[in-house]
Amino acid sequence: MSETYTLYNQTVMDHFQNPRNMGDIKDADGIGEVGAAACGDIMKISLKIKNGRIEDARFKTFGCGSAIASSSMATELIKGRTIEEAMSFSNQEVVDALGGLPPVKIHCSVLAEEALKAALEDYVKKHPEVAAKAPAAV
Amino acid sequence: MSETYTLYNQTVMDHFQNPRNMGDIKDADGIGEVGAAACGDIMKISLKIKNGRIEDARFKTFGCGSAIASSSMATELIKGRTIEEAMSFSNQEVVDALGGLPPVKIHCSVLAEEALKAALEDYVKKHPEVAAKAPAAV
Amino acid sequence: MRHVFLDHQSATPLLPEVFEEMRPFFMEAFGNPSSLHQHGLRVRDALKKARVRIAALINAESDEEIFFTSDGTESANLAIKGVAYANERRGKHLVVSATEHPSVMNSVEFLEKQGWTTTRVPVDSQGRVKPEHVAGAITDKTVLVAVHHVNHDIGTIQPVQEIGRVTAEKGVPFYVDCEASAGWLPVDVQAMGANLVSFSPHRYYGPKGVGVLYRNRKARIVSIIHGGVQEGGRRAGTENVPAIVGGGLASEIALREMPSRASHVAALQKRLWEGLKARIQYLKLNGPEPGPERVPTNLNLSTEFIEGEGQLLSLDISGIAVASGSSCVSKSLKISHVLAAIGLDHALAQGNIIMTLGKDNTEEEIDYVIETFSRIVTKLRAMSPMWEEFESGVIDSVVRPTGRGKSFSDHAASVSGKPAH
Amino acid sequence: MRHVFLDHQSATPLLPEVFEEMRPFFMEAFGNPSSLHQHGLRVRDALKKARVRIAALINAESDEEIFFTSDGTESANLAIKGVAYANERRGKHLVVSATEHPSVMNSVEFLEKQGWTTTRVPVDSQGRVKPEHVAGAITDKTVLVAVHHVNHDIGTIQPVQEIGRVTAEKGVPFYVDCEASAGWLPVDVQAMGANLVSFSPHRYYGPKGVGVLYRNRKARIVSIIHGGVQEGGRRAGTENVPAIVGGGLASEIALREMPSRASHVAALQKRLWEGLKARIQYLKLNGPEPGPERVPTNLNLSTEFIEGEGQLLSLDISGIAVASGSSCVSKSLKISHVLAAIGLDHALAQGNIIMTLGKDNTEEEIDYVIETFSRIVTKLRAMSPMWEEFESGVIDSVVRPTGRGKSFSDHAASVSGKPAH
Ligand SMILES: Cc1ncc(COP(=O)(O)O)c(C=O)c1O
Ligand SMILES: Cc1ncc(COP(=O)(O)O)c(C=O)c1O
Repeated sequence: MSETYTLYNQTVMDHFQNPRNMGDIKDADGIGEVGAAACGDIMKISLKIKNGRIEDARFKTFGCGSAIASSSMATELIKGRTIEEAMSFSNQEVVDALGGLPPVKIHCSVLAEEALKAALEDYVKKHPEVAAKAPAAV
Repeated sequence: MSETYTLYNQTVMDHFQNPRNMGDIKDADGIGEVGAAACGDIMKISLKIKNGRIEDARFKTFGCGSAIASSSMATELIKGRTIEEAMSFSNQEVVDALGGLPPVKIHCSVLAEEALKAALEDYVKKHPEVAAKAPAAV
Repeated sequence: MRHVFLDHQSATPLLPEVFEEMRPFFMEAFGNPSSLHQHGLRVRDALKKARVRIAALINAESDEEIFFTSDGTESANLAIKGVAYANERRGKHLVVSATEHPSVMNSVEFLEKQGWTTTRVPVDSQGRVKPEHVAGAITDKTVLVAVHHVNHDIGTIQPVQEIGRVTAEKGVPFYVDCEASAGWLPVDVQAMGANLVSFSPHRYYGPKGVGVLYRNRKARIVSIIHGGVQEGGRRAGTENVPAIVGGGLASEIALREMPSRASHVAALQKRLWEGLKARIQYLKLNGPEPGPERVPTNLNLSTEFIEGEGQLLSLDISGIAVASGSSCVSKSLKISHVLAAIGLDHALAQGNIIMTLGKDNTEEEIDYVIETFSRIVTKLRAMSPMWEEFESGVIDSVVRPTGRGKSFSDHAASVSGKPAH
Repeated sequence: MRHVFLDHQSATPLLPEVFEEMRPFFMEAFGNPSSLHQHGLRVRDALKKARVRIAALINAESDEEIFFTSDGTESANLAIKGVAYANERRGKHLVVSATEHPSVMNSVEFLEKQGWTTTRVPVDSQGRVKPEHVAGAITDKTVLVAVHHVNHDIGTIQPVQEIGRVTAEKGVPFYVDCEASAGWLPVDVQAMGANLVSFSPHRYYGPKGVGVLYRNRKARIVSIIHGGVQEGGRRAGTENVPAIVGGGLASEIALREMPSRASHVAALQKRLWEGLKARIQYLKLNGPEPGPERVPTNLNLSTEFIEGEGQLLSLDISGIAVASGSSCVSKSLKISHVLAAIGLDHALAQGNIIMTLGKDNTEEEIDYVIETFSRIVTKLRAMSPMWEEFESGVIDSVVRPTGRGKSFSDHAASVSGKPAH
């Protein structure tokens, strides 16, 4: 076979094969671990936050190719954002940045959003002063 | 295509293509015309009978290939037989002489037997003296 | 010996270019479209392409409306039973024309055993369904109307567009069996107002082993072959990839070549019918005259006073392949229900011969058929007691009555002791 | 790049000699077997030959017991529904094993909607059905027992001969789905005591587009695809002649080559399993150990702490084609019901990978797979939060429990808020 056929598009395949930000952050400021009841995937995102801004984000994922790509992309997208900006992060950004996901795999991007939100929540819980500033998102 | 494929065996095909005894007998001594309710075939057999023996037999058939072949074969078989012999003629003789018929076409041979019997009946009706000799078959 | 194939309703040879298109999918791209690896994904792409091509043939809005089955029969079963089962709670009444193909008729009979009721809309002597009769048959329990586009036996083109307007107005899904028209006549599912359409590429130089069901969102269907989630859950089972691929290309070619194929066969149809009519007396054309109401591929004839199988066999011996709707050629010993539905006299139904034309038939072939067939008719009539009885005035002709003698049917009933069926 | 095809359960490439056998039936002998002329009769002969060859593969008494359908799924549907509908008046109870293929399971579910009841006989942790459980499930309303020969997912060989004795004693028809065994293991319908058997030649280097149903006189069936009277009235629709012809030859070759094919794949199966086991920790073989209770083509593995689709994708990128029963690869997002039926921990079901061998796989390929797969597992585990949590003692291993930490499932349920399914 000369051509290559892939289940996901090139961007997704690239993020699956060469995931960005894979790993853990030592002394993370916020850690979120969530699971998808639908399929059993588990995603963990850890954040380094400085001056209200996400300095670093890392992920670990137990899940399918699109789950790994979604967490890789989500961590890429989120780095550098303020907490407030991150609070309104939506899975659609991941889908768009990945150039689309198969319909049955959209929930993987939702999981990435949830993991991120959980990590933020964790941070906010440890930093009540932030919660006071942005109560709506939590 | 090099080989020839036929619906019926060679004998049946031969009798269909080159029917023996096709036609009518002028001044026939007995004529039988019968129809198959099952499929609508019609068969007519006319006999020339001399000294209690079938001297000539002819057929005309409105029906499928196996009906035509059956009547051709039946007239062949019956020629030279005595009335008594002919009275016990059975369709199985036709089937055997034709080297077999497809199951769904056995009724064609039955029709040939019936046409022959009807012709004999016709003859006997006109010759009550024969009936007296062989009452069982009619 | 000359070989003339005049049974294109039963089979068409695969186009060489379609064969070439299929070839890699046997040994090289042999994957299963359900597989998530290279081998599966490659053939998945090929199925998609076939779907798009087939959607184009029938002017479907989207290739997602195309479902693959194993043949036209299965597609018809899926259309009928799939809709019936999906709408069981809404109602259990079906409307079908009286001359549908057995795949429709017998699906409906099966459902009747399970509690559905069916109205069979009669046809006129040309085999046409009247839209107003369809309208009259629809009740508030009707979940499907089925009327074929072209009749497989007698070539009648149905007023499907008008019927589509009726069903749209009544809000009842409309299923059109296009097996005898697709690839030969334009089939526009949108113009027809059809919600379901079935056909099979083997009727237009595509491969056997694949059927198509078009279904749009206005008709709910459930699966009838259960298992995996192939074909969007509408048809389980490993897809016949080479046949689907071939069906796609055959459809594309059929669409492109339709005008030339159609005019070619129409000219031959005219030549054949006029030649036979001129040479053979007591010959009847069943269904409409060649023209706008008849598919250009089909001639359905009744040769009076002789039976169909003998004609078919004799033609075959002369290298000419045809079909017949006579009871002798059917496995059930019954005449075609289509001939019964148009009220064809039993005598004529028995003498039935069906000639269906294809793109490769030639004028020379047609002339050979005319010549050969008239010779055969003469020979068979000489063997037939009916011809003799007609000539001697015992029975009369149905095709061209003389006013002398009784009817063939009466005569047949008297010699067989029972009326023929 | 190297290409290693280890998904023979989903597809096999057509044998070149089978392709050659099929070839004339596309363009030259393109007739319809229902036709009464040369073109039809020629292919009728070819179908007969295929039937005889297929009867030989499974030791059927007569080729008249062989019916052609479009695939293994349709054959399974016909076996189940055909028997159920034919015996409706006698009883409406079915007995099936819990690990039947979806084509059986979903046919049964469909019948349940129509008023049938079913007993699903459980399997043990190796996927084996106990004959006494089958015996216990049969009631006087039971019209069919269905137990497959070999499981499609985990390769378990069922004690069909013993079950056949049970059903014979009870006088209940016995249906054996042999799709995962035919062509690879001896299938002897008489020794099995099977009244119905289904399979498809595309599993052993035959073409797609044909399925087989064996049925002997002790099991009454009715048709489920209605229409013409093809296949002795048991399956309507134009026969897929080239595929049937190809299926016939593929069956003849499979029978002849079975001993060599089986011993070849058995050796590779052993090499692969032992190689993987030696290189990869926390790897579980699902189903019986390679040997007399497992089909020699199949290895079903669970790689703990990582999910199946990622393994499958990574293998594909390295040119290795495999399957997975993980929920992520299924269109329904559910793990294989077979893995659920053997009580496999959800954590392990998620990490499922299925490798199925074929006659053309080589030792070198197997060694490449072992090497590549262990590299991939290491990479994916490095990405997995579960591996990390196992290493840090938060959760425990199912494959080789340490006694430290909670179970993966508990952990998964706590992070997802719901138990996984
Ligand atoms: C009008 C019509 N419908 C359905 C069918 C059945 O299709 P298939 O032969 O592909 O099963 C036919 C077959 O000739 C047909 O003519
Ligand atoms: C055990 C079993 N039964 C039935 C089937 C369905 O057969 P097919 O794919 O030919 O439709 C399969 C398919 O793999 C199978 O493995």
